[in-house]
Amino acid sequence: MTKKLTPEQIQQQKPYLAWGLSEKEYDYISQRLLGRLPNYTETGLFAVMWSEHCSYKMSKPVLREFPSTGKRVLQGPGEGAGILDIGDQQAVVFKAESHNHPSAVEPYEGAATGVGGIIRDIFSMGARPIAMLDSLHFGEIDQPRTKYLINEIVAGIGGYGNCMGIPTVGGETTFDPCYTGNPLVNAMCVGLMDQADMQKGRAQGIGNAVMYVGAKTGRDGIHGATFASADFADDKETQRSAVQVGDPFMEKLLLEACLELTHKHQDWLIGIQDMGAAGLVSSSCEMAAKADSGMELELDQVPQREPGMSAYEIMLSESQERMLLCIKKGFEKPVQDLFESYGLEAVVIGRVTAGHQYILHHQGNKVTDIPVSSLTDDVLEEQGTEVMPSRLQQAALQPVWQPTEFDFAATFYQMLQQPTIAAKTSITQTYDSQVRTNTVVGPGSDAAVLRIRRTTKGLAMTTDGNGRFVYLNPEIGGKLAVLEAAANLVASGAEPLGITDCLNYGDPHDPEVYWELHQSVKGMAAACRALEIPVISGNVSLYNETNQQAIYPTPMVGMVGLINDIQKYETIKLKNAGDKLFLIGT
Amino acid sequence: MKKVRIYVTYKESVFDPQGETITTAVKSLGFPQVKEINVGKFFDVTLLETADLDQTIAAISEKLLVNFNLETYHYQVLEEQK
Amino acid sequence: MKKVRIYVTYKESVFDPQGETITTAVKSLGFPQVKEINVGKFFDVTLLETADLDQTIAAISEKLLVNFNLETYHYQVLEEQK
Amino acid sequence: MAVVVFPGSNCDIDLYEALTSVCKVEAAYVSYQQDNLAGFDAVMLPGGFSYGDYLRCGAIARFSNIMPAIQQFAAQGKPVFGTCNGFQILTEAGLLPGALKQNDSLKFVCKTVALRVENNQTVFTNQYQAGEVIQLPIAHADGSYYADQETLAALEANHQVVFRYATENPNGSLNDIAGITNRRGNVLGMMPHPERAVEQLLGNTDGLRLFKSLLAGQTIKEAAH
Ligand SMILES: Nc1ncnc2c1ncn2[C@@H]1O[C@H](COP(=O)(O)OP(=O)(O)O)[C@@H](O)[C@H]1O
Repeated sequence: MTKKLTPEQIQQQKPYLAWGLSEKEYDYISQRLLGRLPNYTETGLFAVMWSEHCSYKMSKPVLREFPSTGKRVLQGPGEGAGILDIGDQQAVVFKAESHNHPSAVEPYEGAATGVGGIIRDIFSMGARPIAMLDSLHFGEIDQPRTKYLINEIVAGIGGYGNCMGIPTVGGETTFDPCYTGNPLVNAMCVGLMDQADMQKGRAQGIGNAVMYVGAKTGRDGIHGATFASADFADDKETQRSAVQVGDPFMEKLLLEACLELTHKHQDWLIGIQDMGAAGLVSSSCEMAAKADSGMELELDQVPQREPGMSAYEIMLSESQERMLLCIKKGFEKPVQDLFESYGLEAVVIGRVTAGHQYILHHQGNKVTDIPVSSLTDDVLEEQGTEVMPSRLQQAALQPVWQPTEFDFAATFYQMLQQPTIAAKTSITQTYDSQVRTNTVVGPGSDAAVLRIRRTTKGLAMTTDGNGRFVYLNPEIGGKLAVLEAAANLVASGAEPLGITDCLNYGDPHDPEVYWELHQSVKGMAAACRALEIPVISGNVSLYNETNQQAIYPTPMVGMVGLINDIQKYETIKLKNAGDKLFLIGT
Repeated sequence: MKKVRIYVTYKESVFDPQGETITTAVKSLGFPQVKEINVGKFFDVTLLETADLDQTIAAISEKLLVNFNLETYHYQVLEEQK
Repeated sequence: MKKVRIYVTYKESVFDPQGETITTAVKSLGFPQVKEINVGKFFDVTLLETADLDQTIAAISEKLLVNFNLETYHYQVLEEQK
Repeated sequence: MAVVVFPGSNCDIDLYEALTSVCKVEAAYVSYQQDNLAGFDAVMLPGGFSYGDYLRCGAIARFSNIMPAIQQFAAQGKPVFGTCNGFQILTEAGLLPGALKQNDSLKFVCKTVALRVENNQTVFTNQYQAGEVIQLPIAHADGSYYADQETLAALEANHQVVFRYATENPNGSLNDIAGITNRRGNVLGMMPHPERAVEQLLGNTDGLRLFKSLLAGQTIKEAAH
């Protein structure tokens, strides 16, 4: 383990640069936010909380373009997942999440833990997850590495979802060389709930308990610092591994226990949030920030899988299948008993405090004492510079290409042979698409359709995106992504209600990439406004590059629609010989 | 012919939910003396005698049998066969 | 403490699809010298010293770790620990 | 009817709803921790991944508190039914012979397959025609039935093979076996999911008659309505 540097050594040696914090940010933190030099643990917390992944410091200005309100919106972006009113005191909850980088490194576990993470986001809102969808983009299928990635990623998604008993009902799969070194693995989860069960990720009420539930904390997934990147370059040589391993069995228990808590014991519970990226630090400080509370944690109480973990490691670990709860003082024991009955550990690790400080104790030392908001709200937003890609500037000067020779039949057969267009049965058959017996239309149609038990209603859902269109014209491509999803829902008999998205792009510091991001979001937002479909949740994945070559800008749209009379759903199949075909639209 | 047994296990720091679940099950079946159970797999490779046995085994392991993100391996020549 | 390694394999008469798939894959990766690969799993059991080690290991194996419809096992004491 | 819930069961609700919403039968979830099945007319073991399928599917679940009660229930000749993971648990517990191995494809497979009803003289199949071919969904990674030759011969001789894959064998199971009973015929285990095929809305009702067969035995109380 790295010997801890003193605050002064940190200032001089600047290890934070390697952790992703810029000098400007470090100076701003020490001079403006703290008025002193941050210590080792604090610097680590800032580095991870101020990363793009946690703070959205570069994408936030762009995301503001999305409309996120509407008469059905009960919860917009900002919580674990968005929530929409579907009538009858019920609500649909959904969100999508990318796990591109972990899946590129370790495809099975990367994809599996991506699924696990998005499922926790859904049940942390108080909803029962009812369906999974995915959006996968790979390199050309003839590469052995790509075949391996496909097999492992698909197995990871199925392995986790199947074991959880959540049907994977739809998705999309495309193949293009731009994704060879950087496959995209986006997963979306949809949940259903009674509106009365709605939860938030907040910690408030002085003296209330902060409780940790689920798997023990290990050294998995800790960002760059303690595991030098050299470890990844030559994994063979090391006995250590920072790869997170998913345990869907543990998550199934966690799911049932958390739903019992949120549905039957609301009087015990103040707030609940999953420990996702940046684990304990992000979940705890976000819960405190949202309620404007202070928080004090005793890290020695955190269940640990490995001996000798530092405060930094405990806070930044991304071990899976963990949740953080805020429990009303006096109800710690019944909560413990409830989780125990599922074979799970629930431990008080701290309290909500007066004031606004975020204080951590470890082995008798106060290792962190900073304002909560300095980790969450005070992040310096970064305005990207934008330049239209030179390829598009040049293309604009070219005369428009006009196809001259047509052989419709040959073109048709060639298209059908494209892996992107060919049937995906070999993938979808490895997913349990029917468990919980609500799947009216599974994989293979325009959208998946699920009935809502004990109502006459149904939900339709789809994921769509087309990186190539966006690459050719980001704004129109963005519009098309939304329109395709909406068309898929309408063609299934549903009224589109709302979308979630995953924005997969290259390095945002590249002005051309930032322009693509901005233009495509503009296009998506315009389509959303035109169709009156709010964006209620989403996720941004930047730095999708190999050897400085970015992927196509690939926004994925996940859309959910409502079918009022489930008997009136539609499928893609041609029904009868002699039926007429109509082409609608232009 | 040679027979080589290649042992593949998780690296030490990798979380092994299966091992943990089995350990709990064994203890609760009335074996409190058991402290820990770790699970691994092995591959018995029967192959023609070669000069570069070590390299061959290393190559097979690294190319196919072992996932170095999570796993590590060692091997042992089992027996001499005719 | 003792550490015992319990090896579990399919009985010979049981078809092992994984072994066959791996054998084919290894050959096609350019290792024609490989004749056959069989797959098994092992359990490293760390337990307190007991007089009846053999019975304990047999009991754990027969109760839980091995399914005698398909599998067979043997074991080996790995090392003496303090 | 009792629907037993093990840690990691996930088709419990499917069975429960098939019984209560569709067949209008009284049913209750019974936790694996309980040790009593008094008052129940039939016991159902659902699909899923008990204990995460760790070690072997069903291997850990069979030590649950509830298992002795299930053994006893079966010994009394009352109907015990296991689908998918339920079947795996029943074989691990020795209530049914043989074992379920990993699919030959090494992959999880979810699709609808054709099954032939080989024996319609059981409490579970009396509403089917002998030799009838029905369609039922499967969803499993370890459904390849295996038993030694002697056991197989006995199963065949005693007409314990109740369902057989009719057109394609999706997992490599011996004799294309999809479902078997015990010698006495009151314990049925099968990999396919009849509970997923009981409603026209979901596209298939071929599983419905399995539950109706149990009801036809008159031993099962209809729910009070
Ligand atoms: N990775 C996947 N996971 C689940 N379902 C998928 C996946 N890829 C494709 N599908 C399903 O296959 C069908 C066809 O998909 P796709 O070729 O992307 O069609 P479309 O362009 O109409 O969305 C859809 O029903 C989709 O849900």
